[in-house]
Amino acid sequence: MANLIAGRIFGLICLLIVMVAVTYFIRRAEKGKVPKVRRIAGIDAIDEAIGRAVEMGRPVMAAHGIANLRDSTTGPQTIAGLSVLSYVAKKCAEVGTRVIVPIRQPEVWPIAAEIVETAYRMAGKPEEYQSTDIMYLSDQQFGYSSSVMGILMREKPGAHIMIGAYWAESMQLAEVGATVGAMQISGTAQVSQIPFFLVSTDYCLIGEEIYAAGAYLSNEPALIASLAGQDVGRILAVALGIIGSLLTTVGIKALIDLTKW
Amino acid sequence: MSFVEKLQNIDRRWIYILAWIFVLYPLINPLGLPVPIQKESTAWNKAINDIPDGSVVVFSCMFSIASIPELYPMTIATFSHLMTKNCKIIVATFWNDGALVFDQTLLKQIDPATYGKVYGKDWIDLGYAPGAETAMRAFADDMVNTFPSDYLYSKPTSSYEIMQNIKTAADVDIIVSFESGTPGVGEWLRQWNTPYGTKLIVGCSGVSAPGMAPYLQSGQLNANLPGLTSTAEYELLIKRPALATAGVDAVSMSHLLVVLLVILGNVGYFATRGRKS
Amino acid sequence: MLRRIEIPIALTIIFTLLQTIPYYFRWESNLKLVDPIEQASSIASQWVLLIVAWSIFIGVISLLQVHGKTVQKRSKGWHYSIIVLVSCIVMAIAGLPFAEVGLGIKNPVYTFLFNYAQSPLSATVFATIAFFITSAAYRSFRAKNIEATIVLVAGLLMVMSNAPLFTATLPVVKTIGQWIYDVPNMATNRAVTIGGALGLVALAIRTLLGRERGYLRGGGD
Amino acid sequence: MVELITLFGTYIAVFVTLGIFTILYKENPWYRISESLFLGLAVGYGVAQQMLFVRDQWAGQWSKSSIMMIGYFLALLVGIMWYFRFSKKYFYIYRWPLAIIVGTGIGASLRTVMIAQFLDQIRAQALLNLWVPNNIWPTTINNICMFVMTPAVLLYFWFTGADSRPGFMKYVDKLARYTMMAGFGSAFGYTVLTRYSLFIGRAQFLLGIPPNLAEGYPAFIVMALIMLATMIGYDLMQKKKTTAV
Repeated sequence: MANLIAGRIFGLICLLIVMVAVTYFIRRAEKGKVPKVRRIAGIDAIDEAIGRAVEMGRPVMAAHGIANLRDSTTGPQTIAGLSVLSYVAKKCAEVGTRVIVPIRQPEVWPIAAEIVETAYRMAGKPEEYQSTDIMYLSDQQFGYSSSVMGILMREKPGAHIMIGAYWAESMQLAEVGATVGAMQISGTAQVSQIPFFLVSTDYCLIGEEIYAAGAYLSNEPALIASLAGQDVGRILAVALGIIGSLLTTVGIKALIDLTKW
Repeated sequence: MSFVEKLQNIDRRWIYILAWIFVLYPLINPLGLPVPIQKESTAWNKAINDIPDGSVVVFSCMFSIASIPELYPMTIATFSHLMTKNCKIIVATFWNDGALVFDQTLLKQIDPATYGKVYGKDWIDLGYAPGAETAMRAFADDMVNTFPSDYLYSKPTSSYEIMQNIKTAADVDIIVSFESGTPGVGEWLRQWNTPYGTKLIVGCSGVSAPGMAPYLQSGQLNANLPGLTSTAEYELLIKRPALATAGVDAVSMSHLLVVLLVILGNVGYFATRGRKS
Repeated sequence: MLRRIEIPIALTIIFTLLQTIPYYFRWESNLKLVDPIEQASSIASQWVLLIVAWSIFIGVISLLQVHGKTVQKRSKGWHYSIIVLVSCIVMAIAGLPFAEVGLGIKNPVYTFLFNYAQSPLSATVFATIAFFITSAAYRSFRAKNIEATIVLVAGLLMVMSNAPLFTATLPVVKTIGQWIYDVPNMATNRAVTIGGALGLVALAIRTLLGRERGYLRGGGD
Repeated sequence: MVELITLFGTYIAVFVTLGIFTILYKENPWYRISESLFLGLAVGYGVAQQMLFVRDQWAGQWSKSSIMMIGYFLALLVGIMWYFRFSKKYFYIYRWPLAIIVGTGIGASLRTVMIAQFLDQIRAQALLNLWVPNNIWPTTINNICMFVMTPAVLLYFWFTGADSRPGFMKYVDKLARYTMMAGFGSAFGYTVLTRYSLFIGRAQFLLGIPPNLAEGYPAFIVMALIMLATMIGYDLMQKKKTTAV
């Protein structure tokens, strides 16, 4: 017979609430009721940046971070970056601008190539797709970053879009991108790197905004629906925190005891 | 181009040269600037001092060789401090460089034998296990089988006296971890602190320090030693001045340079902007 | 049949549940003291480590492919590719765990390369970022609007509070720095931590429902 | 006198250290040599570490019973599946080990994430006492700030239900952004500390400050002169060529 383990029951309840909420919204979205997502400033800037690159006659560089797809905390950032890439590639294919995609993780390469190729096919220009522009560089962090810096200097892109998980190399990439005069749009959920993106790029998507941007641009029901499910958990967290703190202030420990259930 | 405009556009190579000067000069001619003791290092010192006699400590170098310059001084200082305590130490790591960092660099500085510590009885070096969080989970559930042999002599772990009464995370009193990223504090909390309630203290690189704040505030993390400055303070507290103390003047000077440059850039920015409008 | 995407999806779901369920439920059995599911989950997590270890040659193969091709074609910079290949092969062979024939982590070639080449190299690569930060701070840290000013002021105070030069002469800097660390920084990171937990649960649900196929895409089908 | 091998090693270490630093001037052969060496060594090193683990595991626990042995060889078989990704026809097989790893990874995090990252953080938030009479500054004030700021940042990332967003959210968003900006300032400050600490560590090595070897210092001077001379000399030659043309 299965028994619950004391001290973990309330955690299990919270887990079930969020799980049920996410499942509910996914099911609902698949029946056609997709929740609306708030528009984020940086998203509009993507169109602007591509337009600018076209005017200048320069290519667009669209990167999706350096994380793999497997890691439980950074994988979702790569997924968000790839969703943005699919939007960028579609736009670029429509207006006929080259799109360069630098890649660090070998396992992401076929996916990115497929995304860009599909975008060109959908735009009716399959012959304009260049597989050499989807560049696998190096699976070494700084091998990757030094190659990207080199490409930035040689190709001088008009737009440089970096959305995904970045670590120490964020600084190098954003700095070099700024020196070659690209309009830069960045976004990462790695808190330690946000300040650098914030100061040295034109638009920066902060933290979870990248997931919203990814879901918004990809229009994939499951992604958008899980945002709605997460929001249920978010409200749960805010409510528990506020009520608990007020109760603590007046000396009632009931909620704290409940969480230790 | 006017002088203020030039101030905004100094070639980056001049800035690089300034950075070299501001770091090398105080290293060659130590300035002996005062180092005020702050609360982080005090808390760390206390956390180590308060480890009760006979405790079991997991000591973990969770960083790559790239982070040696920043994390190595605090690792040495803490290890030497632990050597003076009456506790059993299990060295293990989940970063693939961690084992060599400990073996090749730390053991050359500190020989546990000089503190009367016997290998296999008072301390043991288990080395590295791949698999990050999964491995840390396995280590918590079954220590001997996750590291079947020790790192220094490649003998079966179960044959050592120290491991006779230490089987799972429940037998460990405190984790002392030095880290510069993932896996690190989050994984220790998820796989050790939450299920087994093992105490955790973490020395980390500066970059990781802001992420420690919520865990410190919630009490999941008992103490945190962030970066080189705090290490220098800690070295002074345990009266064992070493690399961090030698480097702290350079920290001061380089930070001074950053502050000056930011101010300089903004002066130029506001001067030219005022003129344009 | 084997090609079906359902196979890997089913494997993912089984292994996810195997890790999660025993944490919340205990299987009560009169026969054994140890919970069989918990034990299975623990062994599975160790077994998976072996599979992870065997993946290491993927990196080697792609390195050999890329640099081998460069050398073969005598493309630009092929001399450097020779250095890459030779250093990789020497390091890998010297470090193979056959202590019986003198290889492994105690092998002198291996420790030499580790101590005098790999260790300084990776530390230095990270150290160069100090220079990029300095020039970026000078070039782009501008008080353009309120938000940028907050980052700038908080950042400068934090830089000062980390340097004994400032904290010794102006102790108030440390007080403010500590406040920034303890309050706004804590609030930001706590919210991000909670948000991250929710994101992970959502990812797990999508996986369990078979909707998250990102990691299985690519290479056709 | 140090051993010859150590002296030689120190020169190599100084060479690669400076080689990487030369990128600050511009891309050049010294940098490329050091970088290539780095690339190769890192991969080779990974192989050595993982194979050691595989071997230790066998000796340690998997060779103890026949069931365990089967498990070990099963893992080897599954491990071989990784390499089907290089096959055009059977590439899909490599998804199986990937699925096992992903499942175990997600499962291991999902186990405790709700408690370690969600509930424990909320409990800490709920423990904030908003009125500590004998400690107005800093405890009470800080607690009130945290009481307001954490939910504000959490709600800032509330993306769905765009139409039904209440009007006061405008102020919440503003507070959240200001909080985050200050928080990012702290990330900036600590990053500066880290990067300079690393550079200082390398500088201490170059200057031969103990416990680094004292031989590092003369090696530093010699190598630095050689590299600077070659790079600047090369640049001057290039300049002369272009002006001559």
